Amino acid sequence: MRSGNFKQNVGELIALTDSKSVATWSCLLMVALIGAPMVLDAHLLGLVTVILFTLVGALGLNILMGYTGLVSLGHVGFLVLGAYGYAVTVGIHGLHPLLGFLMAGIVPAIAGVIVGAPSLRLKGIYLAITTMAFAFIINTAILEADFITNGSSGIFLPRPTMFGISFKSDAAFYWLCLFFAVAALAVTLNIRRSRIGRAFMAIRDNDIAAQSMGINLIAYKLLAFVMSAFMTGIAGALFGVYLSFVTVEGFTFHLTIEALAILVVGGLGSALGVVLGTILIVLLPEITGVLLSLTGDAAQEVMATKAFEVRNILYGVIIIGFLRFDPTGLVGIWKDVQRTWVNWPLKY
Amino acid sequence: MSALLEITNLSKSFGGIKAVNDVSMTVERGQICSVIGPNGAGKTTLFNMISGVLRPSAGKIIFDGQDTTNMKPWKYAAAGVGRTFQNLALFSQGTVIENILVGRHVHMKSNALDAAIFWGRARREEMAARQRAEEIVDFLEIEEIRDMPVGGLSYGLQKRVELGRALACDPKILLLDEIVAGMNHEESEDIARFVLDIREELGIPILMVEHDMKIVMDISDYIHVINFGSKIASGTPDEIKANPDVIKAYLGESEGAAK
Amino acid sequence: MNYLIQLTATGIAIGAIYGLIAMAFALVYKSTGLINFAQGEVAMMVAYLTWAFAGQFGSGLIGVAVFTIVAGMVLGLVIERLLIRPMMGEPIFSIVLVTIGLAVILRSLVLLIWDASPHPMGIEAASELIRIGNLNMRAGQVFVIGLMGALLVASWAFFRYSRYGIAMRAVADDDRTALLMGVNTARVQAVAWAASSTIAGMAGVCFAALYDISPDIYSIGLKAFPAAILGGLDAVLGSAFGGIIVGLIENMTGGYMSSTIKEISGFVLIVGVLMIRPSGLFGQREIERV
Amino acid sequence: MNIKSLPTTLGLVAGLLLGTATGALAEQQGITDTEILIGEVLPVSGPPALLGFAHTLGVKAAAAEINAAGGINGRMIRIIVEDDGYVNSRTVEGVRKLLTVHKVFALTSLSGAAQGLTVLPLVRDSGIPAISPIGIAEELHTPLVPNIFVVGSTYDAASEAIVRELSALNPGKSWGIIVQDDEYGSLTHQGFDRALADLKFDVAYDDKYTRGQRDFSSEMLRLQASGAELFMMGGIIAENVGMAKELERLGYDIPLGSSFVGRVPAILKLMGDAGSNLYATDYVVPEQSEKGIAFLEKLSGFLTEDEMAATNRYTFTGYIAARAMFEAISRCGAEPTWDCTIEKLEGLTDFETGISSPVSFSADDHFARLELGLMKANVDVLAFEPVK
Repeated sequence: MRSGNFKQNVGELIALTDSKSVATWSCLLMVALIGAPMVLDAHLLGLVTVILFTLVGALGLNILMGYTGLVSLGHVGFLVLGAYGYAVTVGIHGLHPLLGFLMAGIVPAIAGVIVGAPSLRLKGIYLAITTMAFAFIINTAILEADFITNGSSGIFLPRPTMFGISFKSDAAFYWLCLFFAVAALAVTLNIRRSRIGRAFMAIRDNDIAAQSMGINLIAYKLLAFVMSAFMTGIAGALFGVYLSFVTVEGFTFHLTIEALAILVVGGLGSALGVVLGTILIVLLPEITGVLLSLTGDAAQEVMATKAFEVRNILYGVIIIGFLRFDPTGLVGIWKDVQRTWVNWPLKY
Repeated sequence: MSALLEITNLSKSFGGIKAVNDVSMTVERGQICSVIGPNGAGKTTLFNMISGVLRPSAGKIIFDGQDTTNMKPWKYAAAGVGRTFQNLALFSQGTVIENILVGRHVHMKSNALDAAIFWGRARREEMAARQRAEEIVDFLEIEEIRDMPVGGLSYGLQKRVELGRALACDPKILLLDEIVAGMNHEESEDIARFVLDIREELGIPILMVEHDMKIVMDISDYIHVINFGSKIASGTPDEIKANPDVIKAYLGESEGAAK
Repeated sequence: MNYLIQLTATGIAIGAIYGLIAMAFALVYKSTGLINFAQGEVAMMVAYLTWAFAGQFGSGLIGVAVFTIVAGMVLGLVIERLLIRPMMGEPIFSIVLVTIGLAVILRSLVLLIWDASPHPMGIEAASELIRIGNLNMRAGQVFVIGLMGALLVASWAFFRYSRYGIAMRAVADDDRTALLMGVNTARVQAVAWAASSTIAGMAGVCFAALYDISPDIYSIGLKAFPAAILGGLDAVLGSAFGGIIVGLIENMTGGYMSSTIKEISGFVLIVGVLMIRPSGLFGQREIERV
Repeated sequence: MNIKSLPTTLGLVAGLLLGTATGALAEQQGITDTEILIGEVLPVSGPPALLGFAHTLGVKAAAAEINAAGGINGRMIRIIVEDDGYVNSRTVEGVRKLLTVHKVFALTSLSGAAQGLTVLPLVRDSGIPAISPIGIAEELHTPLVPNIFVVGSTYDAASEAIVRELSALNPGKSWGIIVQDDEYGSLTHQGFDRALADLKFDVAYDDKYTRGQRDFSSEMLRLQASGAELFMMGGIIAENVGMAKELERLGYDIPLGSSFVGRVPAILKLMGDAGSNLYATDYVVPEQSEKGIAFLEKLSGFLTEDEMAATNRYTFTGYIAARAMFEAISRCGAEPTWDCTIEKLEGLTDFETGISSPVSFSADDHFARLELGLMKANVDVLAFEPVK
């Protein structure tokens, strides 16, 4: 067993980690991530970029579903609003990208209040359906409001230039996404260890008791919706910039399912889990591609025309598999491995 | 100085059934006061009204000089009402320390933005809260389990954490709803000791609902008896023991059966 | 006037299909307290199986009908046994997520086994034109309205008189007590799933017979959602009426307002209904409230 | 995080980046001594596979034809298809992969219109010669993109043409129109509006439906009630089928116009008799024309029976695009480069493929507009035939 669990002051108790090695490895990982564009080819760099902005959105959903326990099946609605918030500001009106990112957060956040309002009355499945309805309604609203949104024509989004730095190259855009991902992760972890995060957890685990501890359920549920929508909106803007062209069609209901898969696979309510889940789900097509290339010709023939279907079936199987056999998700597995490692060779 | 808690003609009905009917009582500062009565007598409903979980159908609650009858449910904690629940109501996925820290919620001010940055005010406040939580951990002798998720703890320990969570609110009164129910003898003794300590060391008055007559009689200063939603007696433990109405209502059936 | 009658007739016809799926939703909800997010996909799967069967053995109406019922029952039982029963005791939310996973799998399976193009269902009788007074209806439209009427009566009788129906009501009210009273809750749930999938499957086959079979017909599940909510998720009969109402409202908005509003009218409606009456029009069970 | 080391690291990283500079793609990528690699991104799975797969067959046949004749200056053509399922983000991934992992020499499809727009910056910045026969969005050719070529016709032109042609056949008749609530729908409406401005016919019915809608009972009832005598169906496949069948139920038999997008045999099979009054305009010849029959005869030499069953108009358009691209590459001689291929494409004038009007590009116009012809459904043979 490792020891050294002595604290000098209260400050250490509330630090994100008390382990030297975790801190060291995090720093090393950070350096590696910053340097990644030097090493990775364009395809891999693209994949990591996708992981990074997906992470921002998944962390956003996690605040709502993982921390606060409010089910949303309409998160793609916040994603598309974020993308449009940015696209209308920057792509149509040519305003500063920073303002664009701000709008990408604020517009969904306002929608979050509107969608969150039912959560004051509805719970569980009913709330899930209301949020789903929202996602459908918002698509129609964007298409109909063509005087604001260009309707079905979509909006072109050049890669931004901010503070004299152009994010046009893949590497620069990658760093932009890295910045947002790290910021989102930091915010998530900070929220989790603050009174706000504990209030969310309290509402999730026992709302009556939470109320008796002085937590205003209405305010905090709405706050969870707002924060979640804000972060998801930022992810939507990054997604839009990545695609360089924003249309409603680009945001299918399938994205909601992918986000759910990320949370389930990673382990609901854990930031580390969201990171692991995002990596696995984004890389899933690559992984299946590699796995199937190892199999025989017959399988490869199927892959040639049915790759997408095979991949989707895997999504489903993985979601069900984790729910059924390991509800703690990848983060649970990770912790088991860690425990084994730390305690080795003693079993307990 | 007026009584800490003053309840007048409080009633609550659920669709025609009167769960609490015209109950009046007071709790003095520094007192350990118990509410007893058979199952379904309306004790928990009474508690829920005092702590804002339920809204009374009629009557008035004056707490610490303030009319709290129709206050928003989440404002009771700040007003100084701390409570535990009959069935475990912990935040099961949080750790012990996190549960206790939730109790500090009303004494903290940092908003979402402070929390997201976690620097300056949020950090200072968090450290202060943590300090207070650690004191409570020490007081309740649960240092060992501080960082464990509460979901996996024994029933007795979970109850103790719940007590800690209520204490963290710095309550002016502590409502304990059947806190020793389901505990073994040893655990009950521990809790009784803590309850006395809370009054003696922290000076917090206590109002409790309890079935365990031994504990009630041992530690209470004053007892109210409720049956079918109405108060039928009140007095010191000795007075209650001798009250014929109480014996009839409360113990009557079992005595009758014994005869 | 004829215009209104036409709108009403076709609205009821499409509403009957929504209503059937909504009944399927309600059956599962009533017995297990969860929403089967794969309901539309189950309907689609049964439709595809039936289409494959008809392609192989001919599209005789009785054969198709029998096969639809068998396929629906088997699919329901398999899903219940393989995916739902092992999850018993887990949080409802986890089981709902399982059905979402199932939805993804079924959708992809259809594309994997068959192809992505629309095909004629091959049940000629469904497209026969029937003239009733001033209006032309497809035989399939008339049939589905009749089918729903028949199922309404049947399920009313089932819940009123059948041992399983009464047991199901007991399980819905309080599964633990029902268990103590000697009700085999697992079997009741299996029956509910089988019945639900069969009814959904019938709806899927009717829809495919009227509008061709294609891999996007699962979306009738999404349309039936509002219907089930509107009627009250725990009210099997109410859900069926919810379907008719949604069908009518769609057609009225489509006929008098605009087509784009038509497609979301159901969702707009339920957001409104849930705000005012969270248990739906016919629902009884008190919905968890804060 | 060690704060002190951060600026150093960033500086290092920035320095390295400048050193490696962008535009790292080698110009001769995709060419070996024996092979030329051609990439395509388009949907070969999911519902839109109906068009994507048919397109690949056209390109495959064009390649097989060239390869059978000895290849392009001795090099065999090999085609790599990336499936995007018509999902924008996957189109981006697909093109990225074709450019950097497979390192193809040229692209013969940029998927649909919205997908093409999504990958436009990526393709433009890479400089690879690309031709887009499916996605024909204005932004792909105007303003001119140096390395992107577009062949075919626009949705608005197609809808304008059909409205003009049907109005000419049925003078003085009023129109009804319904379009999908997306870019395709709004372009269809634009074309309709242009014809309207010129011909000034009556518009009795005008509506928009939501993508994916299946039941058109209220819409078609409104159309009938409006008394429209000609109808522009702005749907694709399932929607147009739904409308036609609904009109059949209502007993409202009027000429139906549709654009080339859903003009595939499958639609006639689904419509049955309801499709007997269906017209379309297209820039490739109908299957039931002399040239069409001859072309299908030629295809059967390169494709299997199953593949032949999957052919449709997108096989024709894919073939045209691929032939134009291959021609330009072969005109570059033994050492083709991207710049040369683009130059030769710009020099392509009156290039005949036999299944459409001739293809012509120029240095200041990368859009080869092909002539649209009117055709009518023949439900007995499940194919379209020219209208004289």
